[in-house]
Amino acid sequence: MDTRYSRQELFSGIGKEGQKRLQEKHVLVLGAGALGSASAETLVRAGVGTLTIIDRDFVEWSNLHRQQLYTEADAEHNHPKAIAAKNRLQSINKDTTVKAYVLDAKADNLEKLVQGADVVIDGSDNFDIRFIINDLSQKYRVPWIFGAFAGSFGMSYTFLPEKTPCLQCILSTIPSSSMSCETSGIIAPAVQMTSAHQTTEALKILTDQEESLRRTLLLFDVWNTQQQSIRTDKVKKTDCPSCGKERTYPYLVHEQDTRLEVLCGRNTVQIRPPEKKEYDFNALASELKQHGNVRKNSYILICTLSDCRLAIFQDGRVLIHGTKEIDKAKHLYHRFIAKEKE
Amino acid sequence: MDTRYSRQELFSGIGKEGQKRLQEKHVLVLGAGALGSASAETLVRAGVGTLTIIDRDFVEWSNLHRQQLYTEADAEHNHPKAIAAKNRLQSINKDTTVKAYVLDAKADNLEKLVQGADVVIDGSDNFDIRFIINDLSQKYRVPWIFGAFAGSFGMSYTFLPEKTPCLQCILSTIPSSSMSCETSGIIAPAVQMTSAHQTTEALKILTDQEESLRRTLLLFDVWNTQQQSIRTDKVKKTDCPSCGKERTYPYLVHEQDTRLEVLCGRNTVQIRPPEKKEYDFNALASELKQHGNVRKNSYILICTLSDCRLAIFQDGRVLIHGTKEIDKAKHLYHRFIAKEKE
Amino acid sequence: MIKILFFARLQEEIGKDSLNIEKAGLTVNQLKQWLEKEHGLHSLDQTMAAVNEDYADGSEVLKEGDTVALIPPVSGG
Amino acid sequence: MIKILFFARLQEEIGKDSLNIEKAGLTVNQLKQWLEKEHGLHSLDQTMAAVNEDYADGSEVLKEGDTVALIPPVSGG
Repeated sequence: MDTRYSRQELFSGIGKEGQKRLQEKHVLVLGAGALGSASAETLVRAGVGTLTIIDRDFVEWSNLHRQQLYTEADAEHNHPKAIAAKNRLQSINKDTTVKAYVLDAKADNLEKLVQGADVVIDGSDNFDIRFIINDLSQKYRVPWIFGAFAGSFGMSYTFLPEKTPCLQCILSTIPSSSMSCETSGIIAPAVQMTSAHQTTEALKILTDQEESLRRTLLLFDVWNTQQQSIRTDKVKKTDCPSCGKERTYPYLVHEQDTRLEVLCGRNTVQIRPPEKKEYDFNALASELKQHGNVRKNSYILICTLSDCRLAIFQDGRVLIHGTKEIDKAKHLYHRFIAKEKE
Repeated sequence: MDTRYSRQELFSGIGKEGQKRLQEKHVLVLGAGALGSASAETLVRAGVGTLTIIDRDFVEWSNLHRQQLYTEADAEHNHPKAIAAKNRLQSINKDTTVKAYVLDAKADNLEKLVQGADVVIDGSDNFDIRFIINDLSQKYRVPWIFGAFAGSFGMSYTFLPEKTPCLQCILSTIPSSSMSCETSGIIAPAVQMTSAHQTTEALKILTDQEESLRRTLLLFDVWNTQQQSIRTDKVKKTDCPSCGKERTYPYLVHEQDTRLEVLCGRNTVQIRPPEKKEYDFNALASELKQHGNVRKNSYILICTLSDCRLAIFQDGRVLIHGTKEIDKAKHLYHRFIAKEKE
Repeated sequence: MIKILFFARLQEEIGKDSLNIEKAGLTVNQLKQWLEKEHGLHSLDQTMAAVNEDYADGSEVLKEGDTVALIPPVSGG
Repeated sequence: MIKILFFARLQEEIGKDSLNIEKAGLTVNQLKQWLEKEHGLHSLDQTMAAVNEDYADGSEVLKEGDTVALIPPVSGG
């Protein structure tokens, strides 16, 4: 008789034994954007035992064309991606334990999450976090599957600690400029292609078939139907600071969070206060209402001012959309949110 | 400012002009299984103006690992796939007009649908229907994008009337045996890969960029990372009965539906009565309850007997699951459903 | 030498993804028959073929150095 | 002759997906500098390179007949 996974068990690369193993494994998906959405859905549908997904953002209208877990209602209500993802994933498969965290991933808060995982799927959108994942993967010997795209072009690589080169061997520094969805746009088929390669490799790892892994850096362009597999046998560096003999894990050196942290990008400035704080959303809402339209749910409060928008997260972070100017952002932060503090 | 399609417009292959064109076009997706689900979702997210999707089946548990529009609730309540697909698609994008039909596709009922479409996406699971699509595509000069898979292997081709060979040129007869999900299983990444190639070609057609189409038969295996593009320049046959000079459209010759039609496959027999009929589900339910568990919604009534299951559709069709024997199926049909008739 | 590439079920049936043989001069159909007889492959008559990435019909004669891809139809959707 | 394959933004910047040049003897880094100067490509210093489908570092010397792939990093996810 047909069971839930019968067509997957029929595939010779998985089988009934593979299905059983899959159901005992734990996947960590870092980021619930386009790649994280697609890969999490595939693995939850496939029946992985536990899936942890983390993301710091909330759903916006410009995400919907490529981020398959979300609906218009999620954009309308500014649902945090991690929470919206979990809701959809559990409606798809309640047998998978789905853990979701609204979290700004950093070396310290990722450390515990990576340790508990059998594989890490890269669903992030920047190389800062990928170099942190890379160090954690080496430190705790958890494989991670890199994926990235822009336009119609994507790439993927499966990093196996002690066996393949690591990201630091391949790229000796964090690329200072790289093509992203903000510079080159993106079409959904390029997302699906990248995710398909990532989840295929994940299925091999989760069914204990390391010998079947691809072992090449894969490049592809779905618009031009190009594909190239690049061998990486000579790339591993014995003096690599992340995977070499005298490794120091340079991206795990915790910055001391003693002052306001400010990140720029995408016409947005992120401000993180020196210590974690909890806001009183009701009090904040009634005050901010005098300055602009206010919407909120239990995770986030959004206030639309005349020329920009404040998104205040329960974990303390504030995103100021509509400006790239740090001084302006800091000014708004102090004026409206953290009046009492420096 | 970010708009819904801003990242897609930023992609040089689409642009603002392409986005506008896309929003004026009409796609027909034949089948709402794995490929139909994936492709319909991509195109609705991308903002196509109108999407028509048809399917004759209802959602079953064994679909969920690869058919991305459906949830456990759809399987539990036996929602027809076309209806469940429409609900999800509209929650994703209410600006696309989604038309859904619970319909057993045949030459006659497809004829009108194909005429109204700018492109047809193949989401079917058998070559009988694909040869009908092929003839309709030629007759009404509507391009269609073939896609098929089994295991981790897939293929796709874009058929352009008057320009490329047609399916009949490539395969002179309907393959009597072919690998399917029932014989070889399927993994979801192979679905995503096939759909990604189909929707990329569809995006080119829908934005009037025929010159960018791939023009090769594409083969790929996501587990082994194989890909091959096969040229088809020499394949078009001038005496082809579907696209040649003296064409007869052999698959459009309508069978006269004067008798009970019986189709076998997948441990299931389908019976279609000679004329369309409407059932009184309430009367049928109260009678069938004496023989087995009965569930129903407005499209379908399902009765589980001791060794098989009857699925009765409002359009007249009956699926008898759990047997391959035509005589047994006919016996059950006459005993429980069409007692008064021959 | 002729290089044969196998896809999908053929790969599993023969246990590898390619094979090199000395069979220049055979047609595609004759090659299929030879593979059925010598390597136990099944039902190759409906298998599509490409020679050097050009779709080929059964009468095409194979030349030294050709690469033949054998592609069984798949129907799932 | 050396064949250069371009991916992603490089394809758009140079307007084609490959280029054949007579530059055997250059290193990968020297080739990048030459492309920046002669073809107006930007910021190739962070572009990855592969020679004959093997990942290559900047000091690798190109030989007659080599195929070089130039791969700009992409970061979207």
